Amino acid sequence: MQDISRRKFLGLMGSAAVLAGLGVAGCGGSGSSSDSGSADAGAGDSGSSSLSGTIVCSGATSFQALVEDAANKFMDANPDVSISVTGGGSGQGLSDVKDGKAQIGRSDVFAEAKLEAADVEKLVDNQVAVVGMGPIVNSNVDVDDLSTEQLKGIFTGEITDWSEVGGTAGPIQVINRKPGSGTRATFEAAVLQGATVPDSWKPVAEEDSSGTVVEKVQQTEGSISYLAFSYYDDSKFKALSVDGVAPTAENVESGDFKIWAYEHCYTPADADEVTKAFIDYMLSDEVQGELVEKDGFIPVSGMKVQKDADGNISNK
Amino acid sequence: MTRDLDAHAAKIGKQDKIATGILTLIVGLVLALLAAIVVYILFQGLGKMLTPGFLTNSPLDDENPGISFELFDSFYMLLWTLLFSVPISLGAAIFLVEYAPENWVTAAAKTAIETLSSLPSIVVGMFGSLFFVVVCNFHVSILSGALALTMFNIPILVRTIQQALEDVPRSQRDASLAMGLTRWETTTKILLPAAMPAIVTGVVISAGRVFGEAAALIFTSGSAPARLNFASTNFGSPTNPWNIFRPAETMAVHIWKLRMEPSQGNDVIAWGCAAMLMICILLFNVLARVLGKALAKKMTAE
Amino acid sequence: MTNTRDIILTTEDVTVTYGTHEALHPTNLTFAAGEVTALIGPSGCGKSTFLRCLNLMNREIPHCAVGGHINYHGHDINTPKENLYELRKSIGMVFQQPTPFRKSIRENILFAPKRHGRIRSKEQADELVETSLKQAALWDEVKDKLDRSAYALSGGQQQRLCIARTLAMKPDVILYDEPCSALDPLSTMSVEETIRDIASTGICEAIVTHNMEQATRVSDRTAFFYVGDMVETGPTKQIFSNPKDQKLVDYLTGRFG
Amino acid sequence: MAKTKEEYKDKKMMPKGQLESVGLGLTGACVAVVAIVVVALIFMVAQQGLTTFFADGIGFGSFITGQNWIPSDGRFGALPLIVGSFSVTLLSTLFTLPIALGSAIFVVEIQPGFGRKIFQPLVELLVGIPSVVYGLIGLTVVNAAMRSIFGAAAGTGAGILSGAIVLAVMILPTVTTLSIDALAAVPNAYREGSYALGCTRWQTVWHVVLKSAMPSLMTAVIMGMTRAFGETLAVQMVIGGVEKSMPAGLLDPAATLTTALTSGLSNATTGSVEYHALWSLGLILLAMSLFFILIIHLIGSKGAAKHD
Repeated sequence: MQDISRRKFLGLMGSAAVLAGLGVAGCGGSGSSSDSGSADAGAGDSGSSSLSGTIVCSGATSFQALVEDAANKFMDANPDVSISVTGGGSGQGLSDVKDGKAQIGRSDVFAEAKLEAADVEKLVDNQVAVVGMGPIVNSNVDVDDLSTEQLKGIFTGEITDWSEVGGTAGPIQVINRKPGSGTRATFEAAVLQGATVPDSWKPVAEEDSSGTVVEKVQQTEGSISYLAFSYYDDSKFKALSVDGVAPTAENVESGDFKIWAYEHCYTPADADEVTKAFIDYMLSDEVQGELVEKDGFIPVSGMKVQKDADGNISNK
Repeated sequence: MTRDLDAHAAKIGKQDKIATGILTLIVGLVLALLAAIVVYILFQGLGKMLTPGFLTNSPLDDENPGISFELFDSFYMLLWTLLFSVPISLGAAIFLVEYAPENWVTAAAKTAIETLSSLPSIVVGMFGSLFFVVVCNFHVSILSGALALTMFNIPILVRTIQQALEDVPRSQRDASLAMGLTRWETTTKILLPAAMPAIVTGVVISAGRVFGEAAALIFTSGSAPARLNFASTNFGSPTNPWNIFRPAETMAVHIWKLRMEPSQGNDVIAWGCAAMLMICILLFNVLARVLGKALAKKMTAE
Repeated sequence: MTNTRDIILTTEDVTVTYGTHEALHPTNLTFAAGEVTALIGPSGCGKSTFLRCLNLMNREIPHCAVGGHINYHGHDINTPKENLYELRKSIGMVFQQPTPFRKSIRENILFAPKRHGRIRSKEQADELVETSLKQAALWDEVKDKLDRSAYALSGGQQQRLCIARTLAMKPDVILYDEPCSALDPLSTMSVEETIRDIASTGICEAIVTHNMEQATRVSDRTAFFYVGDMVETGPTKQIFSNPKDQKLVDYLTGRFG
Repeated sequence: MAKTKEEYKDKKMMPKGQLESVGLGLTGACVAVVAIVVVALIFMVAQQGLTTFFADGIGFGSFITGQNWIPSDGRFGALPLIVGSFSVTLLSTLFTLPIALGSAIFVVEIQPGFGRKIFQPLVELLVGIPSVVYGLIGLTVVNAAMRSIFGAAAGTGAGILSGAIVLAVMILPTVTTLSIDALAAVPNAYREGSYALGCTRWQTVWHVVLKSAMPSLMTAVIMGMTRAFGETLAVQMVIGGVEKSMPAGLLDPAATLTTALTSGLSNATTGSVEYHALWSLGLILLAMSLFFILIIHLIGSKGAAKHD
């Protein structure tokens, strides 16, 4: 109750600002809000013996389901905690946690790729899972394996026909993801290896989401795209192996399959009790051992290789 | 000469017939298109919609996810939107019809409302995501969403109410003013009751439009199903359904969201949701007309 | 019907301008208690405009300015300070179209008195409804259906209801703006009778009409308007039997109108 | 002055003048709230959108005329998006216009009873169908149709043509309803005059009714275009979303200002150049809405001048 009345107060302040026309001036000053996060206010509701509070977790949609599942279990165990898991994309997640609008910001890319170095320093990177991703094609395409070089050719527009990579002749319909997407960033980092895409070439579609990618690949003759393992579905499309390595969790863990990324849960350096507890839970065996694999991700603990923010891979 | 005239008469007569034929065909096409759209949606989604549990199960249910939270959120969001937009629109419309002095203030107000009516809903959503969510500090919440929808709804409502008020005969207004009554009394006691059927119809039809809006909501009220606990009594908790400071996902946003995440069975749920949305909107339209007619009847038979 | 009666309203050089167009040139007229004054003339001559000055209804029209003095009980009401609402309680108006509100007959009568805070008891309300309707000669026709919608009445009855509604405000002036032009001859007769009856109670009345017979039937004095000018005024009998101005002669003989 | 004043000592009621001020205040406040929110919106969009040009150092000219929208490379050329928006808008208007106008003529001139009572309410139902549902249908029906008609040339079926077709259906009710109103507003005397001269119905419609309704018809079209220009999710689902370079043909996947906004906002972090550039797109959308309003006003005043 305390929480809502405080917010109501803020709300009234906001409305008053609108009425006075001050809201206009107010927004001009600063783009970010200075809210300290509602968890503190919520935590004051009851005693400090058991966990209570509110966590807002926004950001990347690619592992939203995983976090939701974990959050539901966590809330079942801690009835006074409420976690609201919202989407918005990696950019939004990082902005929200940076601006204090969320306690956890999900991202499928390193924060270094999107935020200023000064802002990154204020955040803690919690890598909660690894996601492997690989090329997928329409079920009618009679190619089962592509080399990294061939993928590079296809995704830069140099290779345009399936006959050039050993399949039956027919145009290659490239379905890409939006430039800002973490999946695309990961895929391009591993496949293009620094090669630039000429301005003159473009794919037949740039999709916002894995959902539309699945649909388009399934429906479009001769299409190719890429997708996280968690979305793999043999009934809808065909997953390719790369350089002869099959897209499996084991191959990612061993470092043989190169296209993968961390799923990050960024928290502020001074995160509150509840948030820390939830992150600990995310990294516990209960989540890592069960949920992560169930949802199609790879536990970080099993990885034999690691990646840094610049994309350099090293053995653990 | 006469023959030419006859030929001409025959020609224009034929022209008239052909034109009528083409026009009839066009109208037939439009009706067929409408029927096709409605039938297609129902064909794709009705089966899922009528599956037991679809309308009552939580979207987070593992076995048989439903849309109960989305259904609730859609109506709850609509409720708040109407609570905000109806009084404001009513006031603005009354001002414009009854008080508006002919000066730059009125002109500016009219332009403002017109601007609002032509704004793309994504721009309203963007503005909301900065203004309501950040500047007013309402967070991504039902409140922010309802306020964004209010901006979207106000111009539609103002125009409807303005029209309804203007359609009340001028003489009613004069008669009341001539008895020494204020414009305020005239409007609230004479004009509004007389315009009520048209206003109610307008409000319900606008509700249908609000109900289906998604673009303005994605960045203001969120696009993830909230975990709702209908037994919750803590109104500050994000799981409390009545808490307007919690994020929410309406049916329209849910459809958009489901297309984005390719989990098994999502497309079927999306179509089920679309069918439900469609039926709600059909009901709104029917309700609008029935209510309007009933009110008008009640008033004249009083 | 001579000058012994109390003068209630006098206009001194009253003008009406819409924007820059002067629709009514300076007009001087007096209205006395218990008298009916008819304002006649071809359409668009300014007679309705003039009538609407008398209870300041022209103030409701944008860009309409009224000049000159309007003396009501010897006090100039054409000033910005004048309390419109008080004034209109005493100077009632009946319009061309019958304009009952979408309410019951009783509520139509009581609507304004209630809003002016004049109704303090049910008995008083009932009495006011009865006396007003009786004065408007409508009581016998509607006394059993006071709670029915006013729209169930005939056109003539509706117009008399509007008169009753005005009477319920206890005005001492009633202005009629072509009250019969939307009515059939029988209804017209009953409304005219009502107007005469009301005059006999000492109320001052003014009626705009383009029906010259009506003017002769109901009025004591007549004023003739032509293209924004009040051309001639005098006792009704004199105006119709012995017109002086050529324009009035032409009008009366049907040359135009 | 009022002799009745003593008779009825007024009950405790708010003086009329004061009551009127209350009414004026209350309703005026509503208008003021709306106006302030609109001003705030314009201010905020402009402030955020102009940052791109003033603080982030991107030239307005190169923003508008740049042919590549690749935010990840720091390349912000909005021309492909502007071209995308205009092509779907114009194309959909082109598709809708004959159908809307034909229906309106039928409703007003041929079968007014059926038209007003049955046809118009049914068409207005189309307005109520949510844009995501249109998108869903577009995705399954229109895109598939494109693929089966044009084969590999259509790619996934997503493209400008698909977007325009979906939009055409979406703006059909707006344009139809407004056209009906426009035609119905033509005084009957005009028609009777034409019939009296022995003209057929078609001649009357073509030479008399359409001509005198022209300003209102143009307004109807502009209103439809406004809606098409601002439509977001339905288009996003069917147009392909390729923002990086100029569309080369009707079957080419493309993006519009609105679709680039929706997909970009979730990936951009607040305060970044990309974020500001997206607001600049919002600013262009805002400017276009204002421009459409201006045109409607110009048509209105021109029409009025003609009638004087």
